[in-house]
Formats: sequence, C-alpha cells, structure tokens
Amino acid sequence: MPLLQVDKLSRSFGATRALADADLQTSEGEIVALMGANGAGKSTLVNILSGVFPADEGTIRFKGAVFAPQSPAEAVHAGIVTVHQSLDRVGAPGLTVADALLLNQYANRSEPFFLTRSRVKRRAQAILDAVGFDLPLDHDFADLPAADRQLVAIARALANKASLLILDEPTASLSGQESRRLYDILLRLKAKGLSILYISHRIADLEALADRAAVMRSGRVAGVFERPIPFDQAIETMIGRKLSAARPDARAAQGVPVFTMHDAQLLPGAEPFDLSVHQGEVVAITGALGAGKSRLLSTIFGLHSLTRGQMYLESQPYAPTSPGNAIAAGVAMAAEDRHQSSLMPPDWPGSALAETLSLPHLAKWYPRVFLFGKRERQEAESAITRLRIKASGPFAPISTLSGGNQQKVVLARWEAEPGKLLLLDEPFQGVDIGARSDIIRAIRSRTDRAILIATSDPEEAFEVADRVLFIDRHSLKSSLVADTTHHTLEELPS
Amino acid sequence: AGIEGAPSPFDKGGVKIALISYISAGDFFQSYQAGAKAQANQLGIDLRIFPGKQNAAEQREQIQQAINLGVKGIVIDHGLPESIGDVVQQAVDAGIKVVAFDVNLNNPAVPQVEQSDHELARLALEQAVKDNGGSFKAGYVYVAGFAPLDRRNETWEKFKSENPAVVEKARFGVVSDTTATSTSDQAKAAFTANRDIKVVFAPYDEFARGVKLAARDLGIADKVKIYSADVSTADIQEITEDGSPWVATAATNPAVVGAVSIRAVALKVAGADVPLQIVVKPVLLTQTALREAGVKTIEDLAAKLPSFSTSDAVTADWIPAKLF
Amino acid sequence: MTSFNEDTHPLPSNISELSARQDSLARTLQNAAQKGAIFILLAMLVVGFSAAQPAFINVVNLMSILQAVSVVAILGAGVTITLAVGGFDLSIGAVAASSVMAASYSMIVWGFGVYATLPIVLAFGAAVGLANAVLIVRLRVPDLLATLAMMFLLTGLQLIPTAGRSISSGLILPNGTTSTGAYDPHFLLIGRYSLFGTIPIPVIIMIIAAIMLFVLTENTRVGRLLFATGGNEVATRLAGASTARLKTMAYVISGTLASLGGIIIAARVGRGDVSSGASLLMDSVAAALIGFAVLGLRRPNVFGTVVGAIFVGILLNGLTMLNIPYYTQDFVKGVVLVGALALTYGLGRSRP
Amino acid sequence: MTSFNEDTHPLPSNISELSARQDSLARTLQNAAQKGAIFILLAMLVVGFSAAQPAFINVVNLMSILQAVSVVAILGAGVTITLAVGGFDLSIGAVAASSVMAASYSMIVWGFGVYATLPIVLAFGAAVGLANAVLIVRLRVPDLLATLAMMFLLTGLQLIPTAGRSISSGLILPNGTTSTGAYDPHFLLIGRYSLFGTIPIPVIIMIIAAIMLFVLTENTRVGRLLFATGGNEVATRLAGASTARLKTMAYVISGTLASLGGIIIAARVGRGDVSSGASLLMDSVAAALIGFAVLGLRRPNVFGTVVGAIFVGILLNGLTMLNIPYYTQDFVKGVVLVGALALTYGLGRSRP
Ligand SMILES: Nc1ncnc2c1ncn2[C@@H]1O[C@H](COP(=O)(O)OP(=O)(O)OP(=O)(O)O)[C@@H](O)[C@H]1O
Ligand SMILES: Nc1ncnc2c1ncn2[C@@H]1O[C@H](COP(=O)(O)OP(=O)(O)OP(=O)(O)O)[C@@H](O)[C@H]1O
Ligand SMILES: [Mg+2]
Ligand SMILES: [Mg+2]
Repeated sequence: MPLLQVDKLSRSFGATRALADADLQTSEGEIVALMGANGAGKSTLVNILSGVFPADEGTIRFKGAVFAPQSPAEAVHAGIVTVHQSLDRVGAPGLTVADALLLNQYANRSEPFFLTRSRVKRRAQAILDAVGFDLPLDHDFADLPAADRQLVAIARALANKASLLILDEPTASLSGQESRRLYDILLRLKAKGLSILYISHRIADLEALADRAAVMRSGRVAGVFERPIPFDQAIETMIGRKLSAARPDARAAQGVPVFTMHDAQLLPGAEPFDLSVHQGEVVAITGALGAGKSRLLSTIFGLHSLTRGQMYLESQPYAPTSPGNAIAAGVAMAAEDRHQSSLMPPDWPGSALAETLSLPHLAKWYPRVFLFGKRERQEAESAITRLRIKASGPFAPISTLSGGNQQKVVLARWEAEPGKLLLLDEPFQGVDIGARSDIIRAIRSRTDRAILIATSDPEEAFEVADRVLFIDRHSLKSSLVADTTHHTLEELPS
Repeated sequence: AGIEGAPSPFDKGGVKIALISYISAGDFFQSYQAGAKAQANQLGIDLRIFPGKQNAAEQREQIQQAINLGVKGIVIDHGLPESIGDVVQQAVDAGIKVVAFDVNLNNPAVPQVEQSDHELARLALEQAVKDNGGSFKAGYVYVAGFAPLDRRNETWEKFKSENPAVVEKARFGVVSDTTATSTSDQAKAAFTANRDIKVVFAPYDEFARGVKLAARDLGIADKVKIYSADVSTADIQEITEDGSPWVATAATNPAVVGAVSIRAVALKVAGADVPLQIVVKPVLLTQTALREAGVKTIEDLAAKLPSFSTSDAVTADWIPAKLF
Repeated sequence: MTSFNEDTHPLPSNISELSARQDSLARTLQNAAQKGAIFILLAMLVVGFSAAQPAFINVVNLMSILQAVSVVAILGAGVTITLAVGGFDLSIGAVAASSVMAASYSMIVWGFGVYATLPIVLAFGAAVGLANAVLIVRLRVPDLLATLAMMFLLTGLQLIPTAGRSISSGLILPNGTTSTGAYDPHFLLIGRYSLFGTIPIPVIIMIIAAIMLFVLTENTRVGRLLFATGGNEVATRLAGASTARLKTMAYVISGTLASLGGIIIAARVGRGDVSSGASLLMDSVAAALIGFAVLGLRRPNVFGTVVGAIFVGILLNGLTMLNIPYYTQDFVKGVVLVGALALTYGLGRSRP
Repeated sequence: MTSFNEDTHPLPSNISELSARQDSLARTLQNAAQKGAIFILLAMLVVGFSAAQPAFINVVNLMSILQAVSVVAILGAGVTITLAVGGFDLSIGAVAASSVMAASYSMIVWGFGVYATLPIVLAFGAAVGLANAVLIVRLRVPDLLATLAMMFLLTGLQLIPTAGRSISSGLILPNGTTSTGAYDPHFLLIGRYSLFGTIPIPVIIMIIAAIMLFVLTENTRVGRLLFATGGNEVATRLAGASTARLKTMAYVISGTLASLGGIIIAARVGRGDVSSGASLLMDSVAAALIGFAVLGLRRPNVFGTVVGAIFVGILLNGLTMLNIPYYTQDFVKGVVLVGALALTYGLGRSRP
C-alpha cells in the first residue's frame, strides 16, 4: 500500500488550471522527485498536501485514509511536514534564529509552556546538530541571508516527526557543500522508512537522491520514470522539447574592460584583489555560503563602500553611494531573494507583473511624469513572450505567478533597458532547466554590456559564464576559463 | 516679601498655596488662573498651579501631591465631588485650608465659591423672553457630561416647564477640537430642517459662535437671535459686529472669580471667618448695551462696567483693593 | 503600512482561497457588491434621509455637508499619503490646531494680512512635516513614535506664545503689551465666502487638493514610487529610487495639507482657538481608513478618503436633521462603520 | 506591525551596512548608551527634580507617580500585546471609559456590589476584545479600521443608557425613575486603599499585570507565537499555529486590560464620568511606543511599555512640582520624547 495516493487532483485559480487531474504515489522509504517546468503545478500540489488550501476536485489518501487537511496544522499533525518554496514563509522578524527553529514545536505544543533562554538555545542547537548546520542562534531571523533561511527551514522540518517530508526546492540558494550534507541526511531518513517528495530544478540533486521521478506538465503528471532515471527523456517530457546545449559559444572578450576593480578590499582583513569584466562577457562568481558573493555585487551596486581600492567604469573612477547612483551610471543589479529585493506585497499598487518590470525604468519610460501610455504593457508583453513567462496577462498580480516565473520577471526587469554592467545575484533560483537556457540566450544576445553573476551552484556557473571566478573569505581567488569540458564539483578548490 | 500689617503668615510672605484645576485649557480657565495669580502676587503667595486635563483621577493625585508639598491652602477649581471628597478631607485633616470653586464638596470645612451657572442661564433666558415674548420655537445647544453645562441645562429644563409656549425644536451640540465649527455644521442641519427656529439658547460661548456662523452661512442672521453664557474679547467682537444675531450673553469675569477664590483661601489661612457660600454675581451683556458703550475687549468691559471687574466678596482691609 | 495589506491577506494570494469555483455571474455580482458596498450604503442613507426630511436633499444642505467635511477630507488626504509610503502621521491634528494659532498670531500679533499669513502658515506646516521626516528618515525613529512625539510637542508649543490663551484682537501678550492687529477680512473669506453664492471656498479647496493628490498618487511616476516605498522599501531603494526623499516628500505634503486645513478652520472661526487636534486626528484617520473599503481597494487611496469623509459627513448631518441626540450619533456612526466594513471586507471571504 | 520592523531593517543585513568595522570598545559603549538612553535620561530627571524640589524624591510622591501611571501602563500593556501580533487596538481608551460607565451602572442602577461588578466589567472588556477579533480575524477588516469603528461605537454606546449624563447616586434615568444604588465602598478601596499605608492598590494591580504579561510575552511558547504572528503571519500559520486564535487572544487580553484600567479609574473617581478616558488612548500608545526604545529593543515589549509610562509620569510630576504651566509641560514632554528617541534610534546608525 502506498503511503500517499493522489488521484485526479485539480485546482484552478480563476482561468488558470494550476492542477488538472494530477496523480501521484509515494511509498515508505522512497524519495520521489517531482519535476516540472515553472508553473507546471508543483507548488500547488505541495500546498494542497500541506493544508495551505484545499483542492477543487480529486482525492488524497494518506496512510490508507482519505485526507483533506483544512489547515497547515492539520497536515503537520497527520505527519506531513513541508519545506515551502518561498523563503519569506519561514520565520518572522523580531524572533531569533533559535525561535525560528523551534516554531513548529511552539505551535504543536511539544515545547513546555514556560521557556527559558537557555532551554530554547539548547533545543535549537540540538536541532542544528542533528543536521550538522551552523547558524547564529541569537541573531534576529530577519538578518539572515537567504541561504541561511533555507537552512533554518530544512533543519526545522527535519526535526519534526513526519512520515512524509515534502521539500519544495530546498537547495535553490544553497551551495554544493550544504546540498551534499542535505543529501546525506535525506538518504539516512529514507533508510529509516521516511517517504520524501523532493522538488528541484537541479539535476545534480535528483541524480543523487531520486528513486523515482514524476514529471509534471500543465498541471498533470505526464510521466513517471524509475531509477536509473533517464534525465534527457524526463526533461523532454517536462518542457516538451529537446534541451539544446545551454552553453553558448564562447566569445573572445572584446576591447577594453567595462568594469575594473583595483586592489579592492571588501571587508577589513580580507585580502585585496583585482577584477575586470569586458564588454559582452559573462563572468560568474561562485563560492561557499557567506564567502562574499553578495557583498561583492552589492558593493559594486553602491550599497557598501570598499574598505580599500578603487573601481572604474569604462575607465572613469566609479564610487557609487547609493543604488540610484549606480543605476544612473549604467550599473543594474537583480538582488538575491526576490521577495525582499524586488516584489511588492499582494494587492499593493505596483504588484502587477508589468509594474514590477517598470519600477526602475519609470523615469525613462514615462518622461512626462504622468503614467499615461502603453509602454509598460508593451514591455511586459514582450518579456512574457521572450522569456516564456507563464502568466494570465501583463497585469497579472506577481503573487499569482509560480516561483520560477516570478524570478523570470525580476530578470526581465533588468534586461529591459540597456546598461554597462549587469549584476545578477543568484539569478536562476527556482528557474527550470528549459527557461534557464532561454534566459541565458536572451542575456547573451546583447553584446553591449558586461554581466557579473553570483551563484552558489558551480555547475550553473560553468553553464552560463565565459569565465568563472572563485571567491573565498571575501576575496577573489582563482579564475577558471569555462570551456566545453564538464567541470565537476570536485575540481573546485573548497 | 510680606504685607505690612497683615495677619500671620502673610506678614512674612511666601505662603504656599496650591491651585488645582480640573481643566486648564480654554480662555475661561486661563483667565481664572490669571486672576488667581494676580491676587496671589499681591498677597505674596507662592502659588502652585497644577494643570488639569479633565482627568478626575489625576486631580486626586494632585491633591495628594499638594499635601506632600506642605502647602498651607488649596483652591480646587472644578472637579467631581465623588472623586476628590475623601482626599480633600485628608487635606483638611492635615490642617490645610481648602476652598472650592464650582464644585460642591458638601464639606463644612470647605467654603464654595460659585459663579452660579443657574443664575447665568436664568439671566440669558429672561432676556430671551423680554426680546421675543413668552412663546417661540427654539433651538438648544447642549452636550451632557460637562458640569457647568449640566447645571445650565437644569435651568433650561425648568424654564421650559414654566413656559410651555416655548418649544424646543432641535437639540444639538458637539464638544471637540473645533467646537465652534462642528457646532455650526450641526446648526446648519438643524436650521435647514426647522426653518421656524427663531431663538437659539447656546449656554456656552463656543456654541453661540458656531450657531452664529451657521446663521450667517445660511443668510438667516436677521431671522434668529442667539442667547448665550460666558464672554471673551473675541465674543464681544462677534456680538457687536454688524448684523450679528448673537444678542446677549450672561457672564461673570473669570479673573475676578479667580481672585475671590484666592482671597477666600488666604482669609482662611489667616484665621478669619469665611462664609460657606460665596457667590460671584453674573451680569447680562446685551448687544445694544455693548455697542452703546463702545466696548471692544474684556479690558474695556472691566473699565466701563465696574461690577464686572471687581467683587467685594470676601475681602479684608489688609488686602489691596485694586487687582490689576 | 504594509501590515494593512498583510492583514487582509492571511496568506499571499497565490496560495489563498479564490472564488473561481463559483459561477461567474454570482461572482461578478458579489464583486460589485463588495466594491460598491459603501456607495450602496451611501445611496440608502441619502434616500432615507431625504424621505424623512426633504430639506436634506437641497443644494444648500449638500453644500454645508461638503463644507463640514472639507477639513477632515484634506487632513485625511495627508494621512493617506503617509500611509502610502508605509508611514503614519499622528501629528496632523496638532499641526492643524497649531496652524490656527499661527494664522491668528500672524494677523493679530504681527499685524500681517492674508498674503503674508498664508505662506507663513503653509511653510509652518511644511516645516513640521520636514521635522517629522528628519526624525523618521535620518534618525530612523518609527513613524508612529516620531509623529506622536511631534504631536505632543506641537500641542504644547502652540500655547506658549500666548501663555495658553486663545488669540483674538486685543490679546494681551505675556509681556503685557496689547496686540492691535485683527483678522484680515480677506482671510475670513476663505472660510466664509461662497462662489456663485453656492459653493463655499473650503469645498473648492478640498476639491482641488483632492484632485491634485489623486492624480499625484494614482497617475504619476512619483505616486507609483510613493506606494512602492510603502510596499517594499528595500525593493524601491534597489530599483534606484531615493526612499528617503520620497518619505520626506510624503510627510511634507501631509504637514502642508494639515496647515491648509488649519487655515480653513481659522478662517471659519475667526480666532486662534486652543485645542489639541485629537478629534481632528481621529476623524481624518477614520476617513483615510474607510477609504480602504471604498471601491474594495483595501489600500490607502485619496479618492476613498474623500468619499469616506463625505460618508461620515452625510451620516452626521442627516442624523442631526432628524434631531437624533448627539450621543446616539457616535453610536450610529460606529454601527454604520462596522457594517460597511464587514460588508466590504467580509464578502467573498467566507473562509476564515 | 511588520512595518516597525521593516523600518529598523532598511535592508536585509546581507546587503546592509555591517558595523564590524568599528572597533569593539567604541561599539560596546555606543550600544550601552543606546540601550540605556532612556534610563540615563530617567536618572537625570530624577536627580534634577530632587535637587530642585526635595519633596519630589519622598516615597509618598514616588508612589503617587506610580499610582498616576498605573492605568496608562496597564492599557499600554494591552496595546503592546496587539502590536506584538501585528495589530493595533485603538479602542482601548473607549473600552476603559465605557468600563467606568459600566461599573457605575452596575452599582448605581442595578445596585450590585463589588463582587458582581468586577466580573461584569471584565467580561464586558473581554467581549469588546472578542468583537474586535471577530471583525479582524473573521471579516478581515484591517486592525486599525476595526478598532477605530469600535472606538466610535463605544464612545456613543456608553452614553445611551443615561442619555449622555454622568452616573452618580440619585441619577434620574431616561425613563424617569431615580436610581437608588451607590458605589460599593469596597469597590472604592480598589482605587483608594494603600497596602501598609504606602503602596496603593492600583500600583499593585499594575505590577501584577505587568509581570504576568511580561512573562507571557517573553517567556512562554504562546508569547513567541504572538510575536511570530506579528512578524510573519503566513510563516506562523504554515508552522502549524492558529494565528486566528492567537490574534483573538491578543485582542481579548487587550480589551480585558482596558476594562481593568477602567475599574481602577472608576474606583478612583467614584462615579461614572462621561469625560474620563479622553486622553487615555494617546497616552497608552505613547507608553507602548516609547517602550520600543527602552533597552534598544525596537519592538513592542511589556517591560518597555511600563518604563515608558513611568518615564512620562516622572516627567509630568516633576514639572508640576516645579510649577511649570500646563502648556509648557506638553511641550517639554514632546521635546524630551524626541530627544530620547533620537538618542535611541539615531545612535549607531550614522548612514541614512
Ligand atoms: N570579516 C567579516 N566581517 C563581517 N561579516 C563577515 C565577515 N566575514 C564574513 N562575514 C559574514 O559573511 C556574510 C557574507 O555574506 P555574503 O552575502 O556577502 O556572502 P555570499 O557568498 O553571498 O553568501 P550567500 O551564498 O549566502 O549569498 C555576511 O553576512 C557577514 O555576516
Ligand atoms: N494564487 C494564484 N492565483 C492565480 N494563479 C496562480 C496562483 N497560484 C498559482 N497560480 C498559477 O498556477 C500555476 C502553477 O503554479 P505553481 O506555483 O504550482 O507552479 P510550480 O510548478 O511550483 O512552478 P515553479 O517551478 O516556478 O515553482 C502557475 O501558472 C501559476 O501562475
Ligand atoms: Mg513552485
Ligand atoms: Mg549571496
């Protein structure tokens, strides 16, 4: 008897059928990978299973009984524990990391009513120890970088007594090291009989973990593949076409560097380094969590100042004091964690797809102050077709888009206007394999600027970039020129 | 600096007296305080003024605070008898002399100074009858819960029962940050709904000001007459303005009442006898009289109408006669 | 404040209950009912009051309703703007109250006329807004706290020049001199004159201010950025906008509008009257918040604020016409508010 | 409210300025100054006032300060709890005021004694809290709007049973009968008795309430969930907590505390006075907001609220002792507030 049996599950949002008669099974001691392009309905399925909202039609049987959770609490109580896709659903500002780790325990009353600081710390530390993560327990949760939030969500979920564990893109902002630790833990749990539903766009994850892969397409489960999983075939089922080689032709760097850093020091004590990026070049920076990727990019974007050294943009000294400054100089950045850095809350003015796109370009697109005219709509429509964004229209509320499609909108925003240097911090979080190659092609089709990408996934780095730089302790270390050779994780210094 | 020939302790000066108000904001109370301060200065009194915020509980604290400060006398300016009765008794027990203004503490040791709200309302209403006869349709402005207004209301109710031909067609009123304008908004609605209102009794000058504004806005200033209580410089200007429907107000001079209150407590401290009830008589100010006398400000009024600026209530030969 | 939005979205809408299952006619109707709840109620009120008291519906009375709400609507628009940038201006009531004092002081003590007084008072309001902005933007004091402190400060400050007395001609200053100025008759016209004998100047000011602010917030670049600041300040900064400047702008506009409200009050009353502005604050906040419900937008919006102010104005005027005692009026106001809100927010959200 | 938090987090820290560069001693000192700003100011005030007026520092006076702030502190604690869940209770002032009326009505009109009156009034407060919660949680009306409507409703409602008049012995009811009850002397003791002749009962109630709420919010599971709800409601729900229940709880606590405050006022005042509680709301909100600054926590916290209330109490008491006129007091209160806030928030945040 399967642990979980999903039959003809459907769910619509307005005119969108997010789930259309989806079927799925998982058994004890099995890891099932759920694959699917952005907007295929994966998160919708997860949300129904975890009691966030109900299905319109269809049945779920869990442990043999009909199961229709009315609230997240009910699902957790029944033994279904979920790590949700978006990181803004993990903890709350004002709470410490330790509290965030124990939030489930508070909610299900397995912690005593009265708490002492030392007990909270001890219990939180135990949760971390069990998974081997290291996090600052006393810090405010809101101060955590995206990756650490993801670690909190994972550690917390693993600390629950569960029979079914659902992970919706848990490695989206993790680096190789943490990912591998997660694999170890999941395999151990699986051996203990836990059933795991695992969603990811990273083939490496699935290769390491999946016993079976269910591929979703347009709200249905379009195919199930047993181990050894034929990924090429699975991907074809997923995106409906063969994946063309994502790596574009390498091009020689052209002319003078667009951007240079000289003798630059990001933080006191860090080793100074030099960097130059040429026109038409895509440079990726990779490194462990907290190695300084985001710091480097945001320093270039004017959020911090260098403790030492100079920056030059097209040979002119460049020392931005604010993002506004940087943008005016022709530098744009898509920051990591789209919810915090790019999106408006639901129902708020500016929360539509087109408005998300236009926010930095208002002055350019509407030089006459008033927002009359169709520019926004046109730009949105063109982005939707160019990047195959799945949305109900140019003014669809951004919160109704699937995670990967939201990310595409964020990229489209900075892609819409020319510039000199484009900074992308973890740009492919949650973007499916097919879309990633679309985006890379779109980005590279413009040769008028230089692109600097920060990513914690080395494979991704080699896939998109002409040149890959390695960063460690806030200092750039080595430079590897990408070529067609397939680099494996082991080749990188760690 | 003491006063020569004054009884102890005023011969040495520096007598500590507390003035504890229920409400401090507004012209009436400021003027009352000013009068009290002026009188206190002349008597060499170290007057401690405790601010009132319409907070009865806080007034209790303040009386206790005054006891802590070791004052010789306390003047209580308005308040709720229930909430301060027992602390006042504590003060009396501690040998402190207490005088109350417009709050009936029902305590034989505490004389009460009254400006007599009943009297104020009666004077204004009598003038209304004199001007309009005993039969008219009236508008009435009232908000319950403010002690002086409640007392004036009692007179209005009595007046209505004595004059059955007077019909109250509309009753309205607001007390807020913008009492006058809010009242005028309501008055406009009331006038529009009741075109036959000829007389408005607005026993608080802010109310009268609002009603006048409404009458002006609606262009019916020549058809209604407003009778009110209280007076200030601004009021005098409004009353005497050309075509003003505000024809009379009854008032006491709050500064005088303040001075009388201080004198009463000073006399008690000096050991003299003070009557249990000290009434400061209000005067009726009509539009015609004010215009004829050419009165523009309260100071003019005081100069031209001595009965308004002085009171011979509770005084003694060692107390200087002239106040200002 | 973002929290308003979050409150109305127990879960972000991509995971929230949507009513797609219901057939579309019922849904459209419900939608209309929800968006129009306030208007339907308004219509019912107007019809009811007119039936009970025909004088209610005549132009003069309707104008006096508009006149009565003009100050609250103008102040409410200021609150709306600060709500849009994710802030909250608790000082507007006090700014309006002290503007009344400032206008009176300018004319009566300094003897200025209307043309000097107006800029002085408006500059005063703008300056207070700027001070709020400095506290909030530079010193990072939370909005509510900064403007509350400013409220206390102004409540006291306005009384100091005259030692707590109200200002009218012949005022004796604390230093003993008697002031000789008077209200400029032209200034009084601002509060008392009616265009074509029907439309009072305050109503015209309200309409102009409302249109300007409506266009600013809904149809301009700056408006979009103002809302963006309130929606996600970080994202707005990262998009290159100066949120510090936008917030400052919002508070300066709010302060200036409050002093404009104060000017109208001064011109109606004709003297500098002492008050804390507390009830003005509450009424304007109410208007701005009711505005959320108008059109079912669930966010601050200038149009809604003005409608909200008018809604309350109609209610109070009608009740007064029916000679309902004042204490029942507050109650009715509360009941109608609760009803309107429940209708707007409750509809189409059957699930807890 | 989340917005407070966002204010204090202009950028998520991984892209925000880190203070690591500053050397640690200077940082520690600055930190201490920031956390202790309010306490340092408090100490300065106490020393200054005692020097100018020795009577200030005696026990009786200190107790009367505590007594004076007890109601504001209790109401402020209620505001704090609703702030913790991301809401805001604007109705507390009105709840306290109508509780005064309810207590008086119960004793004077119904003739009940203290033991019947207390539960009635507390239940009334809890019921109002529940009504607020229903509006907010079930009907999804934004917090500010729901509690504002409730405020208007109560302000009117409390006047209806007595047609707007204060309730004291011998009250004539609208139906013409004269009520014969009186305040139960035992009830009055709640406001007027002092334990061991020094510690007034209201102070004891305040201390007990503060400790209970402090422990609840800071040292229990439920407290964490309350703050979690305020910080991120979605996340809290997804963690399996019932945010609806948590919010309801917060509003019921807030309503009950407000009625407790009302009981103390009634017992101090000894009659049902219509005007009581006018400025309670603003003062309690001020206390709760100043509480953010205490200890430099920058979030609602019960301890801070109580300290905030006492801070203002000491300031006002001292100024009164120094015979400062009332209008200057408001001004000074504002100035000191602005100063304290600028100190707490401004320090260590040099970059705009
Ligand atoms: N010398 C230092 N001083 C202060 N903070 C430091 C230092 N070294 C490391 N850190 C910490 O390391 C983190 C580096 O963050 P950053 O976001 O730049 O790294 P990252 O490589 O982008 O990490 P991620 O992979 O999570 O995006 C900072 O948040 C900071 O707290
Ligand atoms: N609240 C909503 N309102 C309208 N449409 C929605 C809503 N939530 C999801 N959708 C739509 O449902 C579809 C499925 O979304 P879902 O989030 O399940 O995709 P996904 O497979 O998880 O994609 P991704 O890989 O990008 O996370 C998408 O087209 C999305 O736009
Ligand atoms: Mg998804
Ligand atoms: Mg990073």
